[in-house]
Amino acid sequence: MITADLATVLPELLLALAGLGLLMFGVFHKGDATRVVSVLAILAFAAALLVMAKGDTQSITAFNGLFQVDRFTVFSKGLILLAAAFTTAMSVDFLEKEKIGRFEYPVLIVFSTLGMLTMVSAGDFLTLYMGLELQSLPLYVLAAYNRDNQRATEAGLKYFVLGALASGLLLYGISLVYGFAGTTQFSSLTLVLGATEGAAPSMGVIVGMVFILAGLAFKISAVPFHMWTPDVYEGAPTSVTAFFAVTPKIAAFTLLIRVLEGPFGQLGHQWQQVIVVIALLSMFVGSFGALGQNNIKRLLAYSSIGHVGFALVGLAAGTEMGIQGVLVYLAIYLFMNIGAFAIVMLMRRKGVAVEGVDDLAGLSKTHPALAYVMAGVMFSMAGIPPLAGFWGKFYVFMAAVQAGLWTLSIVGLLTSVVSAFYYLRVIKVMFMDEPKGEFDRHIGKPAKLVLVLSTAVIILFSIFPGPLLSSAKVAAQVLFPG
Amino acid sequence: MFEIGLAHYLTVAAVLFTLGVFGIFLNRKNVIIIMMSVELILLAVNINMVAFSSFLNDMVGQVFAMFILTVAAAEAAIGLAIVVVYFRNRGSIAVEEIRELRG
Amino acid sequence: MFAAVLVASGVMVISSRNPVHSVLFLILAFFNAAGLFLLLGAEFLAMSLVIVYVGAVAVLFLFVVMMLDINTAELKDGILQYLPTGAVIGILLLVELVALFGSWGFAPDVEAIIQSQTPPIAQATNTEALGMLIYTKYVFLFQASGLILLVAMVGSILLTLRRREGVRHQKIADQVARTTETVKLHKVQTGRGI
Amino acid sequence: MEPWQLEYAPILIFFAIAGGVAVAALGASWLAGRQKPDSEKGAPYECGFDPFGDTRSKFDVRFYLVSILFIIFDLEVAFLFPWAVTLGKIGLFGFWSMIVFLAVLTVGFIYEWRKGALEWE
Amino acid sequence: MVELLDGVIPPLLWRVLLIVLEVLAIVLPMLGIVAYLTYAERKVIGAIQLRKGPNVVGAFGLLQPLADGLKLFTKEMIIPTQANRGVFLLAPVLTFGLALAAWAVVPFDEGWVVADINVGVLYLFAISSLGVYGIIMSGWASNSRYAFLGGLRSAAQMVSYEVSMGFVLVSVLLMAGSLNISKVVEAQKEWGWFIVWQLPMFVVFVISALAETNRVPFDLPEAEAELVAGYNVEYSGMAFGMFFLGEYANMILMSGMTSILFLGGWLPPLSIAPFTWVPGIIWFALKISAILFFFLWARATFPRYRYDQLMRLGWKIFLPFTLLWLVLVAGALELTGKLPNMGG
Repeated sequence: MITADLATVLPELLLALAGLGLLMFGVFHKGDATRVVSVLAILAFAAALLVMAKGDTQSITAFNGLFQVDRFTVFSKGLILLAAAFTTAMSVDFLEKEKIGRFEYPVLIVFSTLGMLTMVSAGDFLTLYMGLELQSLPLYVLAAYNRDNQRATEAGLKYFVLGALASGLLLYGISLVYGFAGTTQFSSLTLVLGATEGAAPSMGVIVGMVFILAGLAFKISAVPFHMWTPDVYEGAPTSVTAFFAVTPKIAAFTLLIRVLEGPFGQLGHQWQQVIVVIALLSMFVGSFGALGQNNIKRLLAYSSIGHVGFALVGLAAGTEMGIQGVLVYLAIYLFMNIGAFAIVMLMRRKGVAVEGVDDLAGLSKTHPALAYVMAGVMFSMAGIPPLAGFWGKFYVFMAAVQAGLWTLSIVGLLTSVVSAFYYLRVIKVMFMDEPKGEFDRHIGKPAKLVLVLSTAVIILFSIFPGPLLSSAKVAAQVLFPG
Repeated sequence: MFEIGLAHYLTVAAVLFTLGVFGIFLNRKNVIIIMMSVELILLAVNINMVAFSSFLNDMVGQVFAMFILTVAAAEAAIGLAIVVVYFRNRGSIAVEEIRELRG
Repeated sequence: MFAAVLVASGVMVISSRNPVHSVLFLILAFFNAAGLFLLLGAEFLAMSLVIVYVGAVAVLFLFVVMMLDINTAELKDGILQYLPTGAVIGILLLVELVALFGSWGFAPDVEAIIQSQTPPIAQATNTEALGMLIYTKYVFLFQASGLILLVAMVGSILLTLRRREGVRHQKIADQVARTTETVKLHKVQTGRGI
Repeated sequence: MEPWQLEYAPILIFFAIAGGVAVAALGASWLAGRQKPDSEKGAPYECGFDPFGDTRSKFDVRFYLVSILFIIFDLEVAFLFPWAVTLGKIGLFGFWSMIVFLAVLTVGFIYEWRKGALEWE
Repeated sequence: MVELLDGVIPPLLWRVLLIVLEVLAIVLPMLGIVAYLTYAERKVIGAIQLRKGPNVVGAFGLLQPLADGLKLFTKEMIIPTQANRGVFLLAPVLTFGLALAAWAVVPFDEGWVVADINVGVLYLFAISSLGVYGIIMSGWASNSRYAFLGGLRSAAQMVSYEVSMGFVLVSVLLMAGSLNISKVVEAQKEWGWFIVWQLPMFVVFVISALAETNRVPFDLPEAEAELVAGYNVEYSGMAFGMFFLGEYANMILMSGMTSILFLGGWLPPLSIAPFTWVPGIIWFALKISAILFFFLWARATFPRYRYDQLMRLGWKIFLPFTLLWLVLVAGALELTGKLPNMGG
């Protein structure tokens, strides 16, 4: 029995061992081990990805239902591992340029990723909570990672306080659910709630669910739990921000879907309004908040809030197609953001990193290549038709329309038009304005690779959407048996 | 000599919980107090868990509480570490002075 | 009784002017919580609450409070301006929750499902019952918590530890390694130096 | 209220009495001894000169680190207690699961050691 | 309290009264013993250092402790002007109270225990981990740099040794198989005293006990040389007396724990005719006094440790060693199948 369980958690096991091994290696390694450890960490991610791909993707539960694996989890885990690998790759050069390279950095990332994998395939609130914490604690540390920089530590502090509050809310919700439904396991929870189908579902469960929603909404930085996002994005070292912006969001989002569609599937009506409201607010704040920003990182922060809003639209639809849309959206979001941050990390004059939007001025003349990539990313984020970003929005909104959420989809369109302004502003700055002195030439290999890859995905998706769509569809089907 | 039912425990927990949330939102002076409020919240959760588990006659709640205990301690450790570092850079931990980064 | 003190000390924690005092009240709160746990029959948790929180976490809090030397700050003014709104919200939340708790109970058919849970083993002390679960049924989480603790260690060291220069550490090995070859022994006559 | 819970009643009483005795002793001596407060008596102890600055000045972060490590290991111990009691019942599997747990924390311990978090001067 | 005894109304009062009597029966003698321990200390050390020790007040100075007590009692209690009065006064009370309260779960003989709780060992562990507070609080409250430093130091020190003590406890529990102290002692009937099996743990435990109680050679907190008197510089009169008594009460407690965990509590060394006549409490007392004598002996013999040495000993030697030993014990028991409450 135990061997079977271990086989099920093989990817996680691998990462755990890798983390421990790397920690030991780094601490015994003479001199600065950052680069080596990072490379090894990336290898570990790749290995985990491989193992997962080879393993059969039937729905399995392990450890007495604490842990479950199916196509849905595999899909999001794949995204998470990819994102983790890319961000680690990008960060190596950045850390060295900033002279804050410490070998703990990749190790912490490995552990955090492990936490995400765990929470994604949680089959029980216990697992969910442990995974969540294992993911958050390293993030708190990473946010304050640049410990001599005041803004970084401040970001860490903010992130910690709000994060702790969020997990407090989550826990309180869980405890209520546990008390009023008598179980913490998703499967039996579904049964319990199914049993009360006829009668009105217990008030306690609903309140608990609302608390849980709040907790998770913080993790995906959806309004009204978004206050930390811009500050933390700006304060934390850019490489960390890149990690923040992508990986935890995917994890938390899949978790949200899992929890809402799985155990709380019966309470659809109750949570749908909540999600709708959150989605609306996020889209608003995301698009209007970003207008005034001049710091590129803050801008990206607001845009990510907006994107979360858009993705939530699909969840609000609550249909299989909606979920599929969300998954596709997340995948595309991943590549867009990675591309964007890869460029932000390259923004440095004479070794000093700059983060202003106007610092991009005239990029088309100094670094045409970068400029075009950035333009592509920005267009895609704005959702201009031929590019991937458009399709992401398209599926989500289609789902919403089919589910009859007209207001939501209309507001979504309007806000995305608004958001288009600031994306285009960036492009204008890059192409119209006069150069402000050029950036340092050197671009590391990993950065090049990431940039090429993300642009490729952004452009090619509209030509062959096949693979992504189908896998997302398969993944979504898991949640809607029959 | 009144009979203590589940509701009483839950009420206590709820009060603690709200206190904790207060502590975080209302506190404008120093971070340490905020940390303590977080601890209070977790304490409230634990009380809930244990109360439910004993009334459901089900151990899961207590196991959960044990793990919460563990994680909470770890969280406190990290949080205080961050506070220390922040303090070292800033020379004060008054929340009001966290103006550097505006939302 | 515990409950009352618990709540009272909770209030003091967030309202006390002097951080050190509020830490002490926090400790008091933990004690009462432990008392409640006892009443609920979770004796092991009660004890470990005292050991871990009161014994360890609170010490850490005290250390940090002292280390940061927060001179007794005026908290009141800060609170007062937010109190009204906050109080209203809080009371509402509270009332709702409390109202909730009255309605605790299950639909009969639900009972059936819940019974298939993990009841505590008969004639085993609370501690044993806990032990039976943690290390077998919940191994996975047990290991996860191990990792969390590890991360906590690494993180806090990474953040706070700084190597300081010019520190002389005692090298026991070298001291022990000294033999008559490395040490010159003199026979000193009384009244005459070396 | 199970019988074993009643066993805790004495402890409560014990605390009450022990505290009572202590306070009583203090209070009594407070009355017995004649108190003559005096600014010089009240001044903090120094070698002759008046104290300069506030005493509660910042201190070495090591104290903080020690308490962190203490927390971690204290939790380890807290997990060990039930294990020790039930080892007979949970058999080899339980045994190995604890060994793994300890191994993980030992890795952390080695890390600290190498990092010199345990060095004092 | 009300909830605690809920449901046992009629015998309630009697119970409480009985308990109160039991408690007093422990506390009051304890005070006397503590007082005379100080006397014993001076006599023993005197003897070791070829001095007479107290011999003026009463025959052989037997009344010395009372005299001291009276002196402390009537002395003025100075509270420094910059101190936080509340905390300043709470600290000694706490130290002393805890030292007494721990005795609630200690069995003096078969069934002679006030509170026979299931998690007695944990309770003792918890209490001893609370001892830190008295010291930190006093050090902080009295707002004098010596006190502050002393307090911090001794806090860190106690904390460091707490861990290894925990491991020692666990490795004993492995053999006892219960957290109930009486059962721990019972277990030593079939095993024989645990000291036989776990001699190294015994050594570690005793040394840690020295460190926990801030006794020589680990009395850095009150290192006269650097810190004049450590955390209780500012204390005088009865407040100081409390600390003083608390320290000795803790010593006795620690010796009690040692004899329970390793020397089979009230059990006679061999359960054969001559030994079994002697009542268990006598054995218990004898064992305790033996260990106490060791404490005094150590004080008379060893020089003070340096702080870094102290920390190294705690973290780098005791901790790994006890952990290793713990694993070994567990493994051995697991293999030989000698584990308590096997099967099920």
